[in-house]
Amino acid sequence: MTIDIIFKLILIASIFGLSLVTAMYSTLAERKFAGFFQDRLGPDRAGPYGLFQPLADGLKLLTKEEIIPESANTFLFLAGPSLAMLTACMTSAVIPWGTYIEVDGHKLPLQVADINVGILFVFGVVSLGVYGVMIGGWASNNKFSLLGAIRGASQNISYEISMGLSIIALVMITGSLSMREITDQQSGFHGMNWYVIKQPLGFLIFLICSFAETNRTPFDLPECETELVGGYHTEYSSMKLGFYLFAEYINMFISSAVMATLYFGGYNFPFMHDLGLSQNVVAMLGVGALFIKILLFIFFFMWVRWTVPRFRYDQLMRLGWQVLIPLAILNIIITGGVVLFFQ
Amino acid sequence: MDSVIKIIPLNAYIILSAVIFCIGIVGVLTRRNAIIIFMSVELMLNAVNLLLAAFSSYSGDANGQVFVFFIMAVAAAEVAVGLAIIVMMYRNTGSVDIDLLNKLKN
Amino acid sequence: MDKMFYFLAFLAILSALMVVLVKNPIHSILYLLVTFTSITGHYILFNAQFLAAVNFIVYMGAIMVLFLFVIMFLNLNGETEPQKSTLVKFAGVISGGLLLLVMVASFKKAVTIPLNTEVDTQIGLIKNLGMVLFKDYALPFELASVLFLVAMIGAVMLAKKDWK
Amino acid sequence: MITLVILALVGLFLMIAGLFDISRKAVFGVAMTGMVAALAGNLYMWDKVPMAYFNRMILIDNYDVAFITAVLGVSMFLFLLSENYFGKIQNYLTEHYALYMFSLVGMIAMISFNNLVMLFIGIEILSVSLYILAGSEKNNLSSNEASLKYFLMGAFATGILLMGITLIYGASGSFYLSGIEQYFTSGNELSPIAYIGMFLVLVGMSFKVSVAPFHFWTPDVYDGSPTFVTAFMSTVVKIAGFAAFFKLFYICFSSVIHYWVEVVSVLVILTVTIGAMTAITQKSVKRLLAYSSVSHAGYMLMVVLVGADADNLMFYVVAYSISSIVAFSVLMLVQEAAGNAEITSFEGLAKVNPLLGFAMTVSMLSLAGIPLTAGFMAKVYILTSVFNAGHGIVVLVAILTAMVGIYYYFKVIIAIYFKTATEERKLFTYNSSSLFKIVLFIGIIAIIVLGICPDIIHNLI
Repeated sequence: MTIDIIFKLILIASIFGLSLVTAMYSTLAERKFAGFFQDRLGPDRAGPYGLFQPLADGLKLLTKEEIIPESANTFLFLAGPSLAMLTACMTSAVIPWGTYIEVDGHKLPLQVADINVGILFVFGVVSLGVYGVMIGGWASNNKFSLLGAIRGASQNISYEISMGLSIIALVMITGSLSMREITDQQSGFHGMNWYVIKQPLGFLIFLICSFAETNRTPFDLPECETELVGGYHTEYSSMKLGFYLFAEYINMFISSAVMATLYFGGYNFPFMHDLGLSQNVVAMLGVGALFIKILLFIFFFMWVRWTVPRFRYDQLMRLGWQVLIPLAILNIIITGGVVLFFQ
Repeated sequence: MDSVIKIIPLNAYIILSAVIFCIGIVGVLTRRNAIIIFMSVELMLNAVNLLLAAFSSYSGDANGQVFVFFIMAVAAAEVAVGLAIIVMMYRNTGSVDIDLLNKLKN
Repeated sequence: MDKMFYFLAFLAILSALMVVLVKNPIHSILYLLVTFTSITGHYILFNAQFLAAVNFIVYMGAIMVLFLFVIMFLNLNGETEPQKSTLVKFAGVISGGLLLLVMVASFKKAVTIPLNTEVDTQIGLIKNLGMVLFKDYALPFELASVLFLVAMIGAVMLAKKDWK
Repeated sequence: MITLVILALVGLFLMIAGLFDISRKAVFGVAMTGMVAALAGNLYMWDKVPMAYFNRMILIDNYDVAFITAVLGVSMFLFLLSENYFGKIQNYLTEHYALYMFSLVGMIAMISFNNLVMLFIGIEILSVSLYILAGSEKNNLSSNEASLKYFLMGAFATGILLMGITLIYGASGSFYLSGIEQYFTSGNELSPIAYIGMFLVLVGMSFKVSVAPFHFWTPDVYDGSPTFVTAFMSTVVKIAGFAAFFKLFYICFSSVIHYWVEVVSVLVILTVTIGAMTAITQKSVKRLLAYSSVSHAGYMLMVVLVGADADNLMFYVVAYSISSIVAFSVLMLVQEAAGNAEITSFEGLAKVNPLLGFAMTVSMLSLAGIPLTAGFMAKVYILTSVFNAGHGIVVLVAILTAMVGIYYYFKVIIAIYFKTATEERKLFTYNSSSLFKIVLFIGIIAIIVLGICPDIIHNLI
């Protein structure tokens, strides 16, 4: 019993650490890629290849002066970024990071909580993510912030619907809401029976919606610099701003993990059970495979950011309501028909 | 993990929901802001939900929890319409005070 | 476990009171959010996982966001809300209190289901609820879709600006 | 069951039809055809063995068929008399029709429910449609107010009703009517939560059907809504509301009638008195009809009080609805011509337009309960059964208030026949098609025929 608890604690700590480190180095990667796409070098002063740049940035954010606007609602002003950070970190609890490792005959799953309604939990936390933006934007008492917050809210509400609908189509195939069970179902055909093959349309919709939910370009209207001077975080400075920026990168990391788990086989990798390796090695390799998938997704996020221009607000709404939702419903109907046909 | 239904008597839940329900009623009766009144109604509905879930769990009958599901669906529909009505009224009067309309008419 | 119950119950009642008492609508919403969170906690205590998740998604993720959205959209400030006369407030509190008194007094001895019976704690799981919902309650489920259609018509009809 | 499906599909069809450019007549035709088809599907169930559908979610016997027929028939009657209302809708025409269809779906679910979930969902579909319809005149402040008040009160009432349902479920362990009935008739000592639940259900339902003292939203809502919606709410919706109310109390709680009979009789006395007393001072015919509908709700509640004789309720709602709709349809025309609903607008109507004047007079006589009209027989039936059940005081109060009622109904009649119209008012044209005139005439005939030989409808169930 105790070994389970100790292991869970270690797991939680390491997941938390890993997401922070990934998020930190995502900032560097983003700037490096930006440099690459724009044919320039990117940060290269702090350490070799600019490797210490995230540390320097963190230090800068920590030591800058705390500014709280006089007309702002102090408590809510502080609650905004904290909520954003909290919701960003909560999802990682239900993601299965690997199969399980065996210590002294104990089976220790590499997942913090395998709850029965894992997908619903992820969905719920994602829908809570908007509070950080809204409360922060409102509490700043600045019209640009408020506009950004309102944009964020309407964007998140709109895209949540098609996200939920695309998940429903997936759940119709899996027959389960547990993340682990869904991952295990994808281990067939030498670990390559991925749901992206059965749900290409669903995956596409989910992908677009994750861009919108994480407020990444081309959906970064809540914080677009050119019209809203930074949107909901216009009034924020120092580490509070850091929290918002950080939460965005953690969100990106987590949604990559969710996509990899739901549609790309999670910790399954090709021929994982055919190599004749011991359980612990397979588990570790699985974790590695999952991380490679996640990093590829993160790269995709950045690739899109530096390639595609930002939507106009009406285009964003039209895409959400008039394209994605009908497509998602069509996807459900087709999936239902196919499931019935093969029953 | 021992379930709560073996330790806490059902009466505790009945009284808890009754208290929340009555707070909701008092909110409806004493406030003038339409949105707050509406939120008090949501409070009442949540008290009902909690009580239904409690009854359902204590008696091992799933019907109660399904009813909660329906109440949530209805609440969502009501919120959509209710907020639309409030927005419509705000457009015309610039306020969400429920007593203001009487004054405007006279 | 009983400590958990008392903590969540206390939190629920306290924040429910604050919803009604505070002036600023935004604060009301946040307190309502706390109430919903603690009620979700109660659902988890019942092992009603599906309800907990749906409460999370529907109430906290959709309904309260809509409330917050509308309040921000209309930019309502608490200071401008006119107050009801003290008499009306007093009457409201008295009537609510009386109802509470009657309810609590009669509930005190209302043990309907004996404690510690061996009940099925698995009923709140999604498989079980799905069976009941889609077998027994298929008709109300379909009618709920009619309700949503009505709500959709209403939201578009009322909240959208008229065209000429 | 087929009725429910047809109406829902017609509603959907109308919404999709809104995408295309379709003439008003065609839309009206589709809606009427849908209602006729639904009515036919409903009448097909008459006198069959009671059938349960969808795991006993709804159960249809003669009671349900009769009330569904009443709801559909009365709403068709109302639709036929309201071409001007639909002609004036600028935006969202098909959506309006769809809302009426969906609200009929809700009413049918309410009437034929066999499980409290169906009752709840039915009430909600109906109420949500009505909140929207009440506010459908978006630029009219009164309409906004009606919508908002109706919505807040409706949601509040829903909360109370739900608490009642929950407590009854807690006591009896079932949402099915049969399960609840079993619990109440078992003879065991009832749990206190069952009583509280029963009273909360009573309060919630009273809110929904506007029984005093829970009627305070009614005048503002009925006055502020578009007149057609008021007519719809005070007739069709009331039929459905009382059908559900009676069914619930008759099946579930009649075995413990001694616990609530006094409460309900107090409600009845309050309702008829308050309805009549406040109607006296009204100057607007619309408001007068709103208060009169409160007072008539008192009579309908008497049937619940007696706890038997559903055919009395049936006869009363039909008589009241036909009379009321005739009055409302005349009111709509007068309101359109004169621009307001004041009693003075009716002065000299008999000379300017004899048919409208006569129709209004007959309907007022029927609402007041003057012999040879349907309203009289309806009151006689109900008061006799209440008297036989031993509620002498209720009968006494009802007769006294009916006399008061005669005063304010006659105010309108006097205005029509014994006052002369101003020169300006003589020139008013009341736009009505020949279809309208025929249907109105049928309505007048129906009121009188039902008053002379009531057995056409009475004793059916």
